Amino acid sequence: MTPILALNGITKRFGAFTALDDVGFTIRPGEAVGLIGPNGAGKTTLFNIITGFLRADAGSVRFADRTIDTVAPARRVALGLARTFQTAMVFPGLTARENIAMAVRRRAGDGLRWFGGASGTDAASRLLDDAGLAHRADTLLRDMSHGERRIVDALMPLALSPRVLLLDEPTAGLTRAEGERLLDILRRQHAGTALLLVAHDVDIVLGHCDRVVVMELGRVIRIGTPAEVRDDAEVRRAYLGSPGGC
Amino acid sequence: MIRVIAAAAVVALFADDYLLRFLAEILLFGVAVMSLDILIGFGGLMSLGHAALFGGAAYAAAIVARQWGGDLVLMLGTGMATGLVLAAVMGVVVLRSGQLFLLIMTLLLAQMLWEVAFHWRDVTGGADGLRGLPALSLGPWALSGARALFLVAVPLAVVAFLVARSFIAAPIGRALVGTREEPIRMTALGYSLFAVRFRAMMVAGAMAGAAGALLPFVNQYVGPQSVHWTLSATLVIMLVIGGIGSLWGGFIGSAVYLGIQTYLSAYTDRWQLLVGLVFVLTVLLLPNGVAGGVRRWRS
Amino acid sequence: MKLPHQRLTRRLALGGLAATTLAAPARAQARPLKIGMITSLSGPFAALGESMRGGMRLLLTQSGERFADRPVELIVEDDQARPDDGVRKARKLIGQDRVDLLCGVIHSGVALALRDVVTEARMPTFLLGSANDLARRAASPFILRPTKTNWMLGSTAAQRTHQTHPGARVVTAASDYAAGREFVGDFATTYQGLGGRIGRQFWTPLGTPDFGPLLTAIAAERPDSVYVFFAGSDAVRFLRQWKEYRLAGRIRLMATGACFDQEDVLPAVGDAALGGINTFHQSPTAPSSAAFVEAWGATGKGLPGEFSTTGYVCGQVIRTATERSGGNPTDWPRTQQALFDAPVETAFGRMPFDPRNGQAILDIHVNEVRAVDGAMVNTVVYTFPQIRDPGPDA
Amino acid sequence: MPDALGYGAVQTLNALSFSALLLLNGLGLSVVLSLMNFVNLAHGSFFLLGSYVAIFWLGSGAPWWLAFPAAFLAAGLAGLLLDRFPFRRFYARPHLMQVLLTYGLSLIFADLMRWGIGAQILTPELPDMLKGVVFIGDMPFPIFRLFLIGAGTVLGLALWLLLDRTIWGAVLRAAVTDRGIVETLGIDTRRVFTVVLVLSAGLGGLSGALGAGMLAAYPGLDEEVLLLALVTVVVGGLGSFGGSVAGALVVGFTLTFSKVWLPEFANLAAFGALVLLLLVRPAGIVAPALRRL
Repeated sequence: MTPILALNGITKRFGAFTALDDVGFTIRPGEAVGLIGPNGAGKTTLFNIITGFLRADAGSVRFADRTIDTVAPARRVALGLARTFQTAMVFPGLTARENIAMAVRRRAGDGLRWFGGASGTDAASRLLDDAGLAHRADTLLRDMSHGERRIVDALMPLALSPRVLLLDEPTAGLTRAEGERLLDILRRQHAGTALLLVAHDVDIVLGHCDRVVVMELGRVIRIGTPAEVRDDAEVRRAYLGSPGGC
Repeated sequence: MIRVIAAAAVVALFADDYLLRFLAEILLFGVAVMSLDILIGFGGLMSLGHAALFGGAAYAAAIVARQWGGDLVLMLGTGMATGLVLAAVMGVVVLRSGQLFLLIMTLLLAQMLWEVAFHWRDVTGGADGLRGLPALSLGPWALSGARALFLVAVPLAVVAFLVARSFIAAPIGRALVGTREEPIRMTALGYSLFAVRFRAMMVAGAMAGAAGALLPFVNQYVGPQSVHWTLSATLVIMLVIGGIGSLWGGFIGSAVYLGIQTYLSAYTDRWQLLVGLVFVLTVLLLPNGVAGGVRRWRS
Repeated sequence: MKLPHQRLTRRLALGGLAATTLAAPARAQARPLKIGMITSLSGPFAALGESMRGGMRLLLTQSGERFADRPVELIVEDDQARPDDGVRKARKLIGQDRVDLLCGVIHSGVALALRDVVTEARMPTFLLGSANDLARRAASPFILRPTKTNWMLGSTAAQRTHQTHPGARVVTAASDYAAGREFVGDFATTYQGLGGRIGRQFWTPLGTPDFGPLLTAIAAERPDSVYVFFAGSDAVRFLRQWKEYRLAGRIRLMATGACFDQEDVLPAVGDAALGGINTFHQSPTAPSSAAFVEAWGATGKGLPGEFSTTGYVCGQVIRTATERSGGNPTDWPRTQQALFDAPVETAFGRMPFDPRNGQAILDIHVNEVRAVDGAMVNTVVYTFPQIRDPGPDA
Repeated sequence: MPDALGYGAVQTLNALSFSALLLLNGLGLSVVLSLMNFVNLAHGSFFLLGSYVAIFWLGSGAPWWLAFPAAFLAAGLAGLLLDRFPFRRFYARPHLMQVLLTYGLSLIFADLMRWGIGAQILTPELPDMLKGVVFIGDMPFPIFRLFLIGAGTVLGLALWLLLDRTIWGAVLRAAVTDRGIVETLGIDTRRVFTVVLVLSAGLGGLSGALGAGMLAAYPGLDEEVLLLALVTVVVGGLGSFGGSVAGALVVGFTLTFSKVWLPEFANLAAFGALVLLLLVRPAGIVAPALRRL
């Protein structure tokens, strides 16, 4: 099967510091790929390059068989490439339903309309319902708990029905149980969506992903199935330390 | 709404000419402040050049009126068109930058318009401005009296308010709030910040333009002060006192400001101190202005 | 003496004085004559506006707050030097305070904006802005103008230059707005009409912080004489920098009176103004203003400038109008006729009114700034008697 | 034109002296903006206060050169009081609220100064030392302006050394990037911010003292100066020292030479040029690195 997202030779320097060095891997449709590596490995920089918030110095990003290196971030979303951020980026002054409806309307092409078009609230309610947050639909995000905000944050790109979803630390700050539930929702909701998942909690990554990419100091050091990665000596040295550690 | 219309009718019947004209001016300024609220309150776009849209439309209306007469429909059309054009130019230039850059860019652009108005004597009358305007008219009726002006200003204010409210409640309005609260997330959701903000700018321009078009007829004069940045700052003061983010607060703000200026300055030279104090106290104690205070007190 | 220190305490004392005068119970008798004054008490002309109000107040105090035995009530409103605000204030005075007469205004834009408003309201008005148009196209049967027009100063400056330095090559420099264009335009037209040569014409934006570039350009031109119009802070900066760049003494400087205003500019620039020539309808050394200068000085404010004198003269004219109309100046055709019939004696000298446009006919003085006891004083060196604006003929 | 060289040189010096004034003025604003991310629209009030203090000082007969520290201290003290209340509460608020608060305060200060001092225009009595003139070719140039250029350069350098080359500057910059870490080192960041605000206000007062010789002092000057400072800082690019210098030079030269070459359209041309520049470089001449993401 042809990959939905293919990275080839991505390199990025900040001054003398090389953040990414010849990074390349692919993601197939519907596949869940985990991305792990210690702090400074370049995971977030890579996210920003894939989604267009940063421009790579070299290399190319191919999405659904076209090169998208010069496509603006907002346009990449329209192509089906959605993301979250390391910290929850929600609209604190809007209700949970409105937060998600913002994405729903964009998906439906109604986001900039004044008259006509769907309000997107039905679809948003359904998503919240699925996530077990129906009772909080009319609460302002600023009045919600951290965990609830994270869930709304992750639901927003989901509402875009993307073909690839990049999740940057979606479970940070959540309890293990909350994190598991969040990932359950994600996997259940988007049977067809490919995932690129960064998480500190290695068990979560290994438990939910089909393949895992391990990075260190801007380079990919190993790509394999969770089992392969778990058993890899180099990965252990670089990152895992002891099994389950972080 | 019925209460508003009833109140307006009572005022129109009993108030004297001076008061009616004063109220008409408050309403026109209120519409301008409301349009600024769309930018600042909902879009987070701090503009110090809003007077360019408001006053630019006033100039355009005055110039057209001297040529072809002061037909109300023609005036509103001219004003809105001018507001739209100026807002489009300003939008294209400033909306790529944010925060302080936006503040300075709007200021510089508006001051460029002021320079033009101030120096292009043949068309704008230069520093002396334009006077000797024909009366406002609607078909066969002359609308020159204070009562007629008031009766034009009230529906204009009501319609502007309804338009603004529908804009804010619509998806585009929500998107505008989104770009203020979390612009990066909006981009990540696939919204073009420019497209959202530009639409807000156009709506604000058309509204400010419609109000501005009638201003020369209230004062029977238009001069370069009406495009000067200090008027932009005054609009911001009115907005803050009235309440950022609460459309109708604009009318409160313009009433409070013009009221202080008009009724206190005969008694004390320190009226500007008072305006400053009211302004700062509003920022400190009522961050959402009088309108926000009223809302909080009600709930 | 550039420090306002001493003046500050005097000012406070004076403020107290004014307050007590205000608080004195108005002698109730006839219905008081209500006079509305619109002037700039904030914004760029604030100091001038305070002077104008001060001049008017002084006259009222001298008159025992009564004109022709009728008590006078003065309501002063601030226009911030903004036409729209001026219009609103005028409407308030007319519609709400129901004043009998209106007077004041410094900014010509405000004056022009008020023109249609007072005409429509048929409100007798003594309008003090000085744009030429006020005596020409914008003249109104309801407006009398007990002050100069810009033409009066510009054209006399040209005549004087021609008188004393025939054939001099004159460069002009002025603030680029209506007043500057009128002063310089009238100067140039008159001067060229007399056969004079006009060199480059420089224009600078209103509120120019740095005149260095302009002064360097003027120095490079090497003209015989420069004719300038600047006012307020622009005048202060221009004159100080004129001296700093060593142009004082090398190039003859001729200006409109406002550039050397006795109250507003001279105390701030000191000897940088020394030797400056200007044409003005006001001078503290003009014989006609001697009594006023003394009375003004007695209040502790030093020598009066244009606007304190204008405020005072405006009061004098209104007082005369009240007297000649038997205490009822609102009977406008009669009042107007009474003022047209005979000139009014004012601190500006004998002041006839031109019946064509209600414009005062004025003596225009040529002042030279001289040091008198260490202070800079506009000293009359020549007088053009009874200058009359061409009015509607222009 | 007999002496084109001298003419060009003097016009360049004119631009430089104006730039020096813009730099001093802009630095005060830029320090709080770049280090504390605080927009202070009351900065013009510090400038005017400094002007008044210097004018009174120079008129009092006390040693003239002390006028500048006096203006610095007076404005610094005002800054200290304002830091206590209400600025401190707004350091962490959005720019919009800071803009509104400080603009409102500037209205109050403007009227208070007008009340206390009056509306007349005041100018300082310059010491004889600074009254002279030098000739370049046969074009005169005032020594006071050379003094301005010198003062601008020296103060700019001193500030740069202080912020970029001392441990104190390092602490300051660290406090901006990560407040928490600096606090764990036992440094009270609140006090650090207070010091920065006092320094900024003092710089405003000092530039007012120096600027009074060129600009005079009167109500309304605060606003004019504030706008120039804002434009300088924004054109230069927020948050960098080099940016302020570049901004001051660009604005100073643009305003000066637009007057030389296009006197009738000076402001229009200058504003247009600045807008164009901001279009080409939307984050100013020296753009700092992205803060977010």
